[in-house]
Amino acid sequence: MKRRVVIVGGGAAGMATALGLESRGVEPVIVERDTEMGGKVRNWHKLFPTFTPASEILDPLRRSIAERNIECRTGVAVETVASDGVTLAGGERMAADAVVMATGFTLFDARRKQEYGYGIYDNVVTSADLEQMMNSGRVRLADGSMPRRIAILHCVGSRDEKVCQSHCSKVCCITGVKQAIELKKMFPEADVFNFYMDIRMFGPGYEELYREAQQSYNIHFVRGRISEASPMINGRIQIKAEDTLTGRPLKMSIDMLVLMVGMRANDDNGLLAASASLDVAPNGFMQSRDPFTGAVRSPREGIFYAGAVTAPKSLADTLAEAALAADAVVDYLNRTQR
Amino acid sequence: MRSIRFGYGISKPRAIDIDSNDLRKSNEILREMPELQTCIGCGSCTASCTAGNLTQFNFRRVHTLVRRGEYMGAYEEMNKCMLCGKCRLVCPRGINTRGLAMLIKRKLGDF
Amino acid sequence: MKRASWQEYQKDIADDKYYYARSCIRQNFFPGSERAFLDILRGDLGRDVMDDPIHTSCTGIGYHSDVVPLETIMTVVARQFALMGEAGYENFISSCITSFGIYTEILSTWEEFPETEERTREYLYKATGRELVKPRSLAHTSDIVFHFRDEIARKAKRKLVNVYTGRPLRVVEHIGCHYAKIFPKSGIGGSEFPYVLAGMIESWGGEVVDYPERRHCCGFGFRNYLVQANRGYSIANSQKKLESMSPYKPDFIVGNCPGCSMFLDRWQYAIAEMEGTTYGADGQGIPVLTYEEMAGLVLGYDPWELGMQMHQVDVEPLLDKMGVEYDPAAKYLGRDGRYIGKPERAAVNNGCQRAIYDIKL
Amino acid sequence: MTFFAPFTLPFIIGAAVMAAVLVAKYTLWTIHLPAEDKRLIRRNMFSAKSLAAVWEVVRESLLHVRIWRVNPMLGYMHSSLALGWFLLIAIGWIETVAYLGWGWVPLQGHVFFKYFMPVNGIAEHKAGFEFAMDLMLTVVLSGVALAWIKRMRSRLMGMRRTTRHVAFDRIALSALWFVFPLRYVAESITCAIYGGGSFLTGTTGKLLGEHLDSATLDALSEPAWWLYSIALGVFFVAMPFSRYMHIFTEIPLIFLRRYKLAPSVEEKSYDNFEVEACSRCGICIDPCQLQADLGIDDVQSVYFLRDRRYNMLKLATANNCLMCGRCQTQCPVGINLNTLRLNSRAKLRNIPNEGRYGYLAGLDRSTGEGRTGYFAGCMTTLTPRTLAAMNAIFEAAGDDVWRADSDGGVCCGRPLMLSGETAAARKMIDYNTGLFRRHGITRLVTSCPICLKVFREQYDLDGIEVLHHSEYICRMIESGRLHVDRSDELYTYHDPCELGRGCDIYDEPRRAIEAVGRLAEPEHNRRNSLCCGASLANTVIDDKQQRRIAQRMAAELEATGAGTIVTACPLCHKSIERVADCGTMDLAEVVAKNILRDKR
Repeated sequence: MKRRVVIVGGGAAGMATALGLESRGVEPVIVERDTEMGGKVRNWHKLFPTFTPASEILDPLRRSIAERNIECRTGVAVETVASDGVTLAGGERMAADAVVMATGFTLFDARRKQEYGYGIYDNVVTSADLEQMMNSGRVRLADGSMPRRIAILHCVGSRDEKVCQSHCSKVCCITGVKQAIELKKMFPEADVFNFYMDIRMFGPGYEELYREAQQSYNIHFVRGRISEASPMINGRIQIKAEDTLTGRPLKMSIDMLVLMVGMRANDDNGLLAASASLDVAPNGFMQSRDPFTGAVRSPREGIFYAGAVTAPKSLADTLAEAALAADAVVDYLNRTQR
Repeated sequence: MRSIRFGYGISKPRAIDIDSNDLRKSNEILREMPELQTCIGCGSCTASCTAGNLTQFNFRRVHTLVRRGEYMGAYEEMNKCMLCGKCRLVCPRGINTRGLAMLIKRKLGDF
Repeated sequence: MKRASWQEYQKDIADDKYYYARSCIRQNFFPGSERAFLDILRGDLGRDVMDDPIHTSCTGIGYHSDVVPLETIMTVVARQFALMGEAGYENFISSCITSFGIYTEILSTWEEFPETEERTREYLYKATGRELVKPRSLAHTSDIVFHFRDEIARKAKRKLVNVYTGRPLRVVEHIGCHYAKIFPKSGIGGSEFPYVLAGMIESWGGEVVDYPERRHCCGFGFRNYLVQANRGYSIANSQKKLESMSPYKPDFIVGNCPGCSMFLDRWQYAIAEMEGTTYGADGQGIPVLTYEEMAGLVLGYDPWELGMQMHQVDVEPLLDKMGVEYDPAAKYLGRDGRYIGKPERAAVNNGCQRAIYDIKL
Repeated sequence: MTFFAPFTLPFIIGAAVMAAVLVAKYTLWTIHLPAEDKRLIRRNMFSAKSLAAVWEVVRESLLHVRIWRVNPMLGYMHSSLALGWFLLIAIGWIETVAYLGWGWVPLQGHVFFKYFMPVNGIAEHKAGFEFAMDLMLTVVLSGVALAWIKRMRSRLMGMRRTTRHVAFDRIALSALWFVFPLRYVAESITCAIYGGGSFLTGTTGKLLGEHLDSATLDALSEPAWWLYSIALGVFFVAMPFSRYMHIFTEIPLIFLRRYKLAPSVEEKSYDNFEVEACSRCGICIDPCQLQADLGIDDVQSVYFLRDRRYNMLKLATANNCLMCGRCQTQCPVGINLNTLRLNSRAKLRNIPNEGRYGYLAGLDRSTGEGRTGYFAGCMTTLTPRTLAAMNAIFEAAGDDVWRADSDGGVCCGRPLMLSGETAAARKMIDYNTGLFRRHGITRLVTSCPICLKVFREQYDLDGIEVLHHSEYICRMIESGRLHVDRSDELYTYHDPCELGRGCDIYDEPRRAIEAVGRLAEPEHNRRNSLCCGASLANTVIDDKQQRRIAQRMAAELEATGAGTIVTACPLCHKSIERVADCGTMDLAEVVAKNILRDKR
């Protein structure tokens, strides 16, 4: 009989893991809380650093899941996990030979940094909002006009003790650069300013994109964190920061403020971890067995991790990890069969 | 030494000379408040500063210079601080900035 | 520190028949040095040097202080070259680093922008009726001494060695900025590791001191010195160098630039008066020599003939160390043997309280 | 009768030393009182205030009513010792008078009456006196027993922590513990020899008499009285230098307080009365969140006062306090703990530097025009939702508003004050006062309770009504100028320290919330509400510690089941928002959200 593995979460990590397992003769079942498969990438427009449309990655994944008749339970949340299955909301028990947690992350709620005015002033948007606006094909200010000056603020909800998020979300630096270029392409007349604390361009092609943003798109980079945003009489937003490289306070009026919201640990991590006695890292993400060879294994046999459930990751890293997780699961199943 | 009126003095070097700077006070400050080393220089404190909004006072610059052993004028600058505490509310590293302002004044002042 | 990299920056130096252009500053502050150069080349080395009484200042100081326009200085320089041509020479040598820099810069400008050369010829002809002749080779006089360093060493009466200890004298060499910092290829050894003075020192038995601020400017800086209120910046740069070299306990400083030699010497006086600090042994200043004076001492010239009584920092302790015989009483006698008076006592020569010479590295 | 025996010497010397020290201390303190304080005393001394003070002395120094209220067990302990001992002395004195008439009897005659007159002739009252004395001794001994228990096992007394003491305290404490047991032993032996005594000493005496022969009893009698006298003497000598100084000091303190003397931002002689009136009972330790949440246990008011009294106060101790005022509300002696701490900081830190804040000269960044002034406060610029809500409220109420600091104002001065930089704070106070006056406002509204407190206490703003925005909003709603819609939403309210305990504003915010929704109270509220931990008064604890305090406090608020935590202070707002899972709103936001526009 085919062995059955429950994958919690139907985002990129969950789907890629399922495909990996299916191709090796294991029967995966995906449980997705949302009514639709695809996870966070669904709302993304284009991907860094290549500007590949997100659908180009997601559609083949979804198509393969459908073609291979992989069972997907959507619209239902998982309440407890164990190495021999999961319990769904409502009490239904799904038995399995192993469980993969691919529950991803929660986006930081920018309203918690109210000094940036998200949800208070028009035209303060998050990076996720901007992707959706680009998806809808219309990026405009609230009054329908085009922005002339845009500020992009990095590290919103990352590396910030004041919102209890001390970790680096890793992908926002490059997202900030990507979105700056996209905005500049849409509004060639506009000035785009990126406000950063550190620019961390760790991935392949990232540094190059950063350089391109500076050189080919004339995007301004200001080293300083915006401390507050306030409304102006003409409807624009005034922001304050220190231009730390000149050591002087900086004030400017802008039409649009884009907040690079960070990745928080999934809100459900605590409950799920408690149900299976798993460890949660101090930043709330799930703790792997070890960060080197055990990145996709939980400390408990039979429970595996894939993707951003363990730490902020780019889509590329997530997909790579999904393949690794499938490998680890098959390896585990073979071992326990004997 | 005779007193000759040269009409000029020897300009002090602009470079921060760690070798010749006396880091004793700086070390004392860091010992009392080790979290100051976690500053990543994002400038949030300076940007939100109530006093900095009204004058040239730059908190980040002052405490960075003090850490390097550049005490000249730091006490006077620090005295521009109103201790209102906004900076402590915005510091992403959770540094006790108000305590630091008082500590610098205490260490570099005359009391 | 021995470095081979100086050999990458070599230049052709003519062997004989030089047209000599003098330095404004040196004629005032180190007149003995230029005299010694001529004596050494003509007397000791038997070379032909033309010392033309009708050449002028290159106006470099005016140029760097923004009072002499480029066209003017080009014309003045063209006249010098024309005089050389008229005298039948083609190897131009300059006693001044500033001038050397100017000549190098202008020759290069004419190369890059031929129209400026053409215009200069025209101005020169209109103003003086002379014809510009470009020199075949251009060198600084320290290059010439460097060129003959081994020949001088062979004729040396004494070496750069401490006669009491038998150890080589420790010498700080200071190269003028305009020697090779503007056109690295114009100097021996280039701008980073100029070898022109170091070569002489090594050939004559001394030891070159390599210290952190070796490449730093002496602080002269033209406008920085010429405006009195800015001199604090000028002196601060000299002080930076002196503070940096002092722990190495140099026996003397040698310079190839008129301004540097003067300022490194005179600022020691000013610093001692202002702050009570000196940088040499026993609370004294560090003697500052020109390369001609250094060569002269090696060749056995009388220090007072070399004009070393014109120095601010007394050179007697150095002369003693080198075993130079001299008549202390003759220091302030004029050429006619009459007493010409003596400077007031200065802190830099009396032994100061605050000496950083003894700092342990 | 001479009423003298050698064993009374320790007692006599001790009592004399104590009396001398007490007189010297009180005299010096009184002489050094500032002229203003002396004037207050002269004016109020012969008024009903003195009578009220007498009554308070009885209630507090003898009965300890306030401690009873906080903790009945502790209350009994204190009043059994105080009242019991007082009555022992009083009844003992009456007894002496009853037997010997009004003639002069030296002090030791009263105290050791039993020794000097073990048997006497007036039998009709004897049993009554003996009974009364034994009863009081029993009461006192029960108090001593409780004190022992408290020292060993403070939790049994309902206290998590008890105070750690200095050497003088330990000497006095040990002596005090022995005084009454020794008296009990000495009197019992005397009873055994001569008879008499009541249910306690009499019974014990009988028992002793049955088991020991008279020679042994005779041999024991003298040493027992010696020991009793020594214990008393030691206690008396140590007393003025120990915490027991509070026994007497509370009395002048009650009088002075009735005469309207109070500590101020500068240290003064009056503070001595408050400092030495502290009994170091340790009641202030438990309410302290630094202790409860962070385990910091050497900075609480009791230790602060102790260190200050013995001149060993360190700045780090003085600074490590949230000044939330929770201890002050529970202090049985009613000591102005916050003010004393503040003026200690001022003494340790204040350096009048004339050159400071020169940049304030001529500054005016205010905008708008109106009789109502709005001073948002520095922190409020970091809670722009509050600002937006206040704008909506002012507009809906139809008030024209002059905004003092919309483009960045000058700090109110309270933070400097809290750090002991009184002279520097004075510059801000003068600046802002001038600004308010210049713009002719008649009402000043602020969104920051920290500013509110200093406006009310340190600013001279006659003719300008100073309101916190909660008061303003409440008034607007109740006067019908602001129409709001009431929903079913459940809110809970956090009392900011500076607003509640600081300015005594508890009801207005609640009335405002109840006008727009339902209110659930957390476990600690009003005078007992918890501090958010971010208090500007504390410059010692670090971010993680602040967070821990906030977490504990937010957990209590979340436990109410309310969907939104409401507060009325930008600082509290920030620190709750940081840790709470449910929404956090300022009072103004909650009201602004529910404004009915069309009804205007």
